Amino acid sequence: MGNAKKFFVTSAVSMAMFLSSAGMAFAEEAKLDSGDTAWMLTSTALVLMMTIPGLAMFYGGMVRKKNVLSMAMQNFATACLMTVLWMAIGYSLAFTDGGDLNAFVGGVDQAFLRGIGLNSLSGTIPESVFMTFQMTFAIITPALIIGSLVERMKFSAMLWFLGLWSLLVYAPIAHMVWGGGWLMGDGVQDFAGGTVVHINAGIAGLIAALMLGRRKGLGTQPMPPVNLAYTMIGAALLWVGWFGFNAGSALAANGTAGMAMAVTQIATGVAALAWMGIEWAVRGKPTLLGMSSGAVAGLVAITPAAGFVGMPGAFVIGLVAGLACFWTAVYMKPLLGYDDALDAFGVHAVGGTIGALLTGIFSAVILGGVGLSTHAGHSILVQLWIQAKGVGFTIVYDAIVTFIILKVLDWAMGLRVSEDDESEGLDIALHGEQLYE
Amino acid sequence: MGNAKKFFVTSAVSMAMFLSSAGMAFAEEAKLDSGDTAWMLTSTALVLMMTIPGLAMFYGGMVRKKNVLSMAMQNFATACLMTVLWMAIGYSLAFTDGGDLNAFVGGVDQAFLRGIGLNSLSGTIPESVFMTFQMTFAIITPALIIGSLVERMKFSAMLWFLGLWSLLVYAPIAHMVWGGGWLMGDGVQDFAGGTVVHINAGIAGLIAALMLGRRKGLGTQPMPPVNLAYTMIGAALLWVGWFGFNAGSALAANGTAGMAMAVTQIATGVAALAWMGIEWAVRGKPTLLGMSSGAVAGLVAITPAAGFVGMPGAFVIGLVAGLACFWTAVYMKPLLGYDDALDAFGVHAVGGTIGALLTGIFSAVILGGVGLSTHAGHSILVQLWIQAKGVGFTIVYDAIVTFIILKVLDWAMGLRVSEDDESEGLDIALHGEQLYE
Amino acid sequence: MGNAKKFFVTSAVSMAMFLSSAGMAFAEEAKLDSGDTAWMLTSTALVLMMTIPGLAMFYGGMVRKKNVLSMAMQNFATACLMTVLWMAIGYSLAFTDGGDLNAFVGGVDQAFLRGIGLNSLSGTIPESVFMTFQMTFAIITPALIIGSLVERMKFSAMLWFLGLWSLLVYAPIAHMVWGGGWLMGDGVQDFAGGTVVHINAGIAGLIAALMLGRRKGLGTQPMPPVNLAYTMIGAALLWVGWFGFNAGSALAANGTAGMAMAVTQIATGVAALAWMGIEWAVRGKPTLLGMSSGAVAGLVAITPAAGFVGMPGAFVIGLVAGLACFWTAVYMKPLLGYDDALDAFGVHAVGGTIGALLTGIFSAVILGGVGLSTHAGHSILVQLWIQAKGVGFTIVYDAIVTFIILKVLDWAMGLRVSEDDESEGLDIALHGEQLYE
Amino acid sequence: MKLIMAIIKPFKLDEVREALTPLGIQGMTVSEVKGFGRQKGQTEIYRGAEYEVNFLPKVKIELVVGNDQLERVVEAIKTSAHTGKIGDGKIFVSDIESAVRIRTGETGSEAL
Amino acid sequence: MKLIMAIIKPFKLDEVREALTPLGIQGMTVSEVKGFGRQKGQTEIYRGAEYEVNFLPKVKIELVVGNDQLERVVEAIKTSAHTGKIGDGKIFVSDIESAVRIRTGETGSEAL
Amino acid sequence: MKLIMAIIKPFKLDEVREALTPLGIQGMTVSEVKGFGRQKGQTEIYRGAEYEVNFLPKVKIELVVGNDQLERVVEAIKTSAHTGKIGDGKIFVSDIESAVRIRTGETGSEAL
Ligand SMILES: Nc1ncnc2c1ncn2[C@@H]1O[C@H](COP(=O)(O)OP(=O)(O)O)[C@@H](O)[C@H]1O
Ligand SMILES: Nc1ncnc2c1ncn2[C@@H]1O[C@H](COP(=O)(O)OP(=O)(O)O)[C@@H](O)[C@H]1O
Ligand SMILES: Nc1ncnc2c1ncn2[C@@H]1O[C@H](COP(=O)(O)OP(=O)(O)O)[C@@H](O)[C@H]1O
Repeated sequence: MGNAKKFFVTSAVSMAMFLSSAGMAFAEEAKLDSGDTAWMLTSTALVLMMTIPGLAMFYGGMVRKKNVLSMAMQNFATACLMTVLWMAIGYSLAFTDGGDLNAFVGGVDQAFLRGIGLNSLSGTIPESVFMTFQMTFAIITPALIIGSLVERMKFSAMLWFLGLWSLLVYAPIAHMVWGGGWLMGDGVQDFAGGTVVHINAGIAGLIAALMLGRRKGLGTQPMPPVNLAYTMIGAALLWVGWFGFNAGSALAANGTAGMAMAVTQIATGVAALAWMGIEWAVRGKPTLLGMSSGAVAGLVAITPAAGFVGMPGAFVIGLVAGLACFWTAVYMKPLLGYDDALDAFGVHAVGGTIGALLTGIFSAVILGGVGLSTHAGHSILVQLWIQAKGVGFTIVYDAIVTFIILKVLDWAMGLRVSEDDESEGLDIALHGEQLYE
Repeated sequence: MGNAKKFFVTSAVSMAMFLSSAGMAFAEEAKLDSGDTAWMLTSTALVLMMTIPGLAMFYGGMVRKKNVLSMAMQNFATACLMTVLWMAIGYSLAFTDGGDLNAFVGGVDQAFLRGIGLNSLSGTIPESVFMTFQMTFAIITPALIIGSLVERMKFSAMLWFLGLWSLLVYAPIAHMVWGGGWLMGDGVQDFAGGTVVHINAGIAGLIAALMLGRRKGLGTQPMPPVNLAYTMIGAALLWVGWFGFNAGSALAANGTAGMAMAVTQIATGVAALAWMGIEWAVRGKPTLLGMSSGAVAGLVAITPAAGFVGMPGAFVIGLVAGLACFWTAVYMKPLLGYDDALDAFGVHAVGGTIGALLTGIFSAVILGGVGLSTHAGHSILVQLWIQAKGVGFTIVYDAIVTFIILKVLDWAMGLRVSEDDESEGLDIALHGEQLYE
Repeated sequence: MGNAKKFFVTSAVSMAMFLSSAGMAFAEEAKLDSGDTAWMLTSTALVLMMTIPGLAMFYGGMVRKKNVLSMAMQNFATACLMTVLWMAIGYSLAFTDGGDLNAFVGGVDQAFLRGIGLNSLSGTIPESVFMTFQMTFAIITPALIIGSLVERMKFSAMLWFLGLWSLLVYAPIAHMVWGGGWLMGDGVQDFAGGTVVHINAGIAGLIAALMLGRRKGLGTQPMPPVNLAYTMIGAALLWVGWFGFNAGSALAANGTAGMAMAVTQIATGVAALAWMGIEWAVRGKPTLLGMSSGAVAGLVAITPAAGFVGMPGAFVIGLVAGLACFWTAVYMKPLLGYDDALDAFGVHAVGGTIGALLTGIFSAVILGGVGLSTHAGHSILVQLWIQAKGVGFTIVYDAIVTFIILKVLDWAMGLRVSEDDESEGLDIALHGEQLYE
Repeated sequence: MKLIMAIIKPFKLDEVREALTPLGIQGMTVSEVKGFGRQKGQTEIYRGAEYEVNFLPKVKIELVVGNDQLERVVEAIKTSAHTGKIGDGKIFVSDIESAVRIRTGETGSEAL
Repeated sequence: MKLIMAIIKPFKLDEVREALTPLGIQGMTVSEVKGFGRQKGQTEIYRGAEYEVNFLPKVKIELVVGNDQLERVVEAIKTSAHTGKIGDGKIFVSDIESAVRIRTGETGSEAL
Repeated sequence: MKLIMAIIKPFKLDEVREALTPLGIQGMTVSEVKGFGRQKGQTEIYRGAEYEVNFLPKVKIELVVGNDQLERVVEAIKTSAHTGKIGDGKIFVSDIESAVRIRTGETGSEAL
């Protein structure tokens, strides 16, 4: 098994660990650590829970009654489809050596998980666990995009879109940032997926929302959410599961994981209060949907920063994310008129960008962080520039490829359901079911 | 404390570990491993979550509104009752040495958990954890049967039935397969409970469905599910919790647990897609209920195989289970006319049998597995025969004893509620509550 | 970093460990243990899950439809607010050395988490994890009080009340019992928070219910719960999460954690059956709400005892709690006429008191426990007296300070919403949202 | 034309519908309502606090028929909704002046 | 016989029912409806996107009474449902030609 | 005064309301109902067990208007609720004897 990969992975996502290995059993020769393995098994379960039922409920509660099952179905089906694609080829494309193309994408050596056996290790944990943990990331990222597609996209087209996107966008970006590609070499700090997961999903969502067009009746008919308790459950399960997402990205049960968990909690609390507070101030009432959205915005923004920043960073990132995402979702979206129904763009792309950039500032030791990327010079400005490069490249690459995929699919099969199906609702029209009578 | 038990237990459920101990701290003299303990504490919580709220929601969402609380109540009460019975005597019957009867059942030495103290170990984890982990299995197995009893069984009769069944069927079968009984001696491979849990529950469900008779109005009145979002949440929590079920059955945080988790994920994704796909093909629409059912079918089928097979096994098991359970639940059930309302038989017995048999094939090293049972000869055919013996014995023993228990209860107290109570719905009639006004 | 604190903490909550360290890797010099860390990361996630979505659903399902979102909102906002307050000052007040005032409250040295870095340890786990774990306790305790405030308190007043209460009541009591204060010195045994969490919350709830007055229409209008499935989900998630609460309070993945989990499971099952049984006997029908309430009563009562008692203690504590809390909530409350809507007092204060006192009995070795507090004499009576002192002090201190806080707030901003807002429901009136149309 | 408004027990709905089909009834409108009457409500128990539910779930059928059909339809509903137990419900008849089918604009009994 | 159809504020239902009991009213049928009228809807806020809800929750009571009772019943409803604030609702009266009690087959005012 | 009872397709409600506003209609009452008619129900699929849903979701509008307004209102509803596809629904008109506005006690057409 290629050690290169393991080295890259480990160094990318837990750079911090190296700086703080005092007092920890550091694996000089690869050796399984049962504690690290226990935490990563748990984290994997937590991250899966984020998509099903977490995201399915969070998104599902916000659509109209006639589309809630289709929403749940899209999340569930994405979880299943990505499982198969990741096993087949995604993992290999993201985390193996890509030879000549290694700067951009991995190879096919581990297609169908070739070579992962009982004894394969990845750092101090079994490779099977590392692979499954990463699989849950490959599941949730396309699932986040669904928030932009709701109430109008064909189920078949959605499966094709997200399937292709995961191979053509997610896997390469994951490789570039985490799997040994050029952004990693450049020293981009992305602890748990600010660029790879959130900006990536948010931009794809925006493009898709623009290409699909607005829902029928938007702006003229009220579109009340089917059940905000579902949304609250979803937001809460996302929060809980995010501990696996962020603290799990330490790939070990150590001080980095602990700090990642602590800053995640703090940034989230601050962001939720920020969204609630600004809403209360400017619109007169604090809402549950606002507070839940704020929490998710905080979770998103702290994601790239989690293992790198300290308490000050957590506080500022949470605050800025809560306010900025509120502004995007509530003021900018209606202004620009795109129908990113559940704000995949407004929360994930915006929150992810804020987090990615602020990571470049607050990872500085002087600001309470664990230190800027060792690959970079030692100034904050340099790191900020590297971060911006990572963000910018992701946005451009993602936007272009997403556009092409959707164009092709539109030509091949059409993206949108018929007007009648949209009126009737996707639950009955596409799935022959309804939430309740 | 009898070491025999510990030896049996360890060797039965994690045979694989022995074959792959390289690089692991192998407990030559029993010594607590905090990592293994951490994972088993977590797994216990996950498996409890499978029953409440997992199964309660999965089943609850599928019944009519007037029976949804009774469904939740039955699951909840089963969780409580089994907790007490397992403490009182079940654990002892399943996991201690039964002396002369040891081939079939354990003894009473550890009734009321006698001898389990702070320092008792079971392998590398506290015995208290092993006992509680196994308790969660003793909870979910009878709870699965409830899927066949819905909307018509007396609450009191149900408690008696499941209580007796857990002592007369579950505990002995668990002993035979995992606790040192003859099937274990024979070399049956059942990693996390294909026979002990799923076939066992499914067959008992079928017998009970036949003896209870069909629900009033079945086939003539529509019986719309109260809320399919509940079912989706339930299926998702089952999936997440099943990581504890399968990977936890390694009783350690090691490579076996990792592989068990990976193959669980893969088989489930494949099975869900298979059910969805075949449904789409033959009935025109893919449904959320179908996809959720497929996921559960996959989870069931991979259960006996989880620690033994590799990726090829996971794929095939998932595929076959998805298709076969679809066929049973959708075509065979209406044909035969039994009213196994929520398909405890169609999913658990059928899926469990498929998994148990295919384990005997795909655990072969040549097919990517960790090796056939060392007790058996080395051919796949021999192992397949052993597996079939385990399945067959479980079916026959379970069917007979279930039949007797229900006959006795029918005579003693009656199994079924009155027609009026059935019309009114069990929620109001038996529990004086309703879901909402 | 002050070692004093670490010593106190460790000795308070896991006294038992010292008595049973045989066979465990005991940390002579502080050293991170990855297994312990893995379990504590998991426990932190589990305890957060108890509040959101657990408690939000448990409480939310019991109120009327027009107030369900306000209920969820109050829980969610409490989680966010306490996160910030705990970071700012709460943690320091509870767990640092308070100098001259140390008997009663900690100091401000670790305000804003000063000094918690990547390498700070607390026992065998990162201090960041210890701090976050304790944060989840500081979240759920005030959240429990919400059960007494429902359907009539101003959102703003509630935030002020719970915020002040957490600093003026929770932090000091936590310090006295766990952080090195006088009750700890006295030898009070409170494993996971019988006094600190449950009695504390329950008494504050009672005072608040009395000062707020009864809901309009109570007794004359029916107040049907909006959705008992929500309550069941909530109860189940509380149960599952409580494993993190109780077994996590061992601060390690060891035999104490294992015993804590086992007795938690047993006491809960027994208490739920007890409530269900007595209800069935005296009122004719067993209810899901009753059984869920019983489970929570059992969880509450075993909390102070979890790491100290054995199976006999678990059984008796569960039984007494189930019956006594039933009696309080169902008979005493209507008799006395206070409107503790969701029984924060009836379940948490009563259950907590039962647990705290019985801990003083059943922790005796002769009754299957791990031993009475080493600070105390060796007789059960002495320990019982110490426990009673802890309970009594908490009640008196809590009641007085809660009363003062609420008086001041009533004067400053008013506690209760207008009659019109109460009629319309807080969801629309305060938050501009409704559960569904 | 006449409007027949029948309040019946919910589980009788399918039977009533089946009884009407042979009479050539091609349309009706159904709503879920709560009935208050002689029939005692069930007792619901919340945390031990029993309370009697005064309003029972019923189904209301609204059905416009030609004058000639009136009698037979009322009779059919009466028979098929009957259980003989308290709470079976009522049938009320009133006059309808005009009817329009929105799809075609047909009016009068053509519209039914 | 007359059909009284009253649209009232939901939280007034219990008061209305209590006001009718002394008049010997033994039955009525209630449904949840949405009302559109002079009363301005609440504003709901979803992700900051405020929208005004034009339809407000109301309760509709349908009640068939003998001609002699009509006046007293209308009066009782008017008084008990009154708050004086906009949106209190309406009472409409129309004629019922016949009534049947399904359980017994009684007709006319016997059936009420 | 006349009571107009219109059964329409749910998604047409907003259009109908908009069509009525210019006519000076200031109030109406709406309920969710299920319609049984010529329109075939959708097929729902549960665990493969297809079943046809005979009752389709419809919206019922109840609207009391002065006699003079009757024709224009019926016309407006007919036009705005029209899709031309089966299941568009019906409009029924009947007589109302009296009306009361609960808030003010006004009666007759003042009350509308
Ligand atoms: N006067 C009435 N006006 C309108 N609806 C009525 C009236 N009386 C009874 N109902 C309806 O009929 C239902 C059955 O009436 P009830 O008195 O309980 O039994 P029964 O029909 O056997 O006399 C009630 O629940 C109510 O919905
Ligand atoms: N012409 C009408 N036909 C039917 N229902 C009406 C009519 N006008 C009002 N309503 C009903 O009465 C309710 C109250 O009317 P509204 O105009 O808001 O206040 P008020 O009754 O104080 O005049 C409305 O919500 C609606 O349900
Ligand atoms: N005779 C009737 N009485 C009451 N409601 C009716 C009647 N006929 C039809 N309806 C209502 O009108 C709706 C539409 O009728 P339907 O026959 O499906 O189509 P169309 O209106 O195009 O003829 C039905 O769903 C039902 O709610």
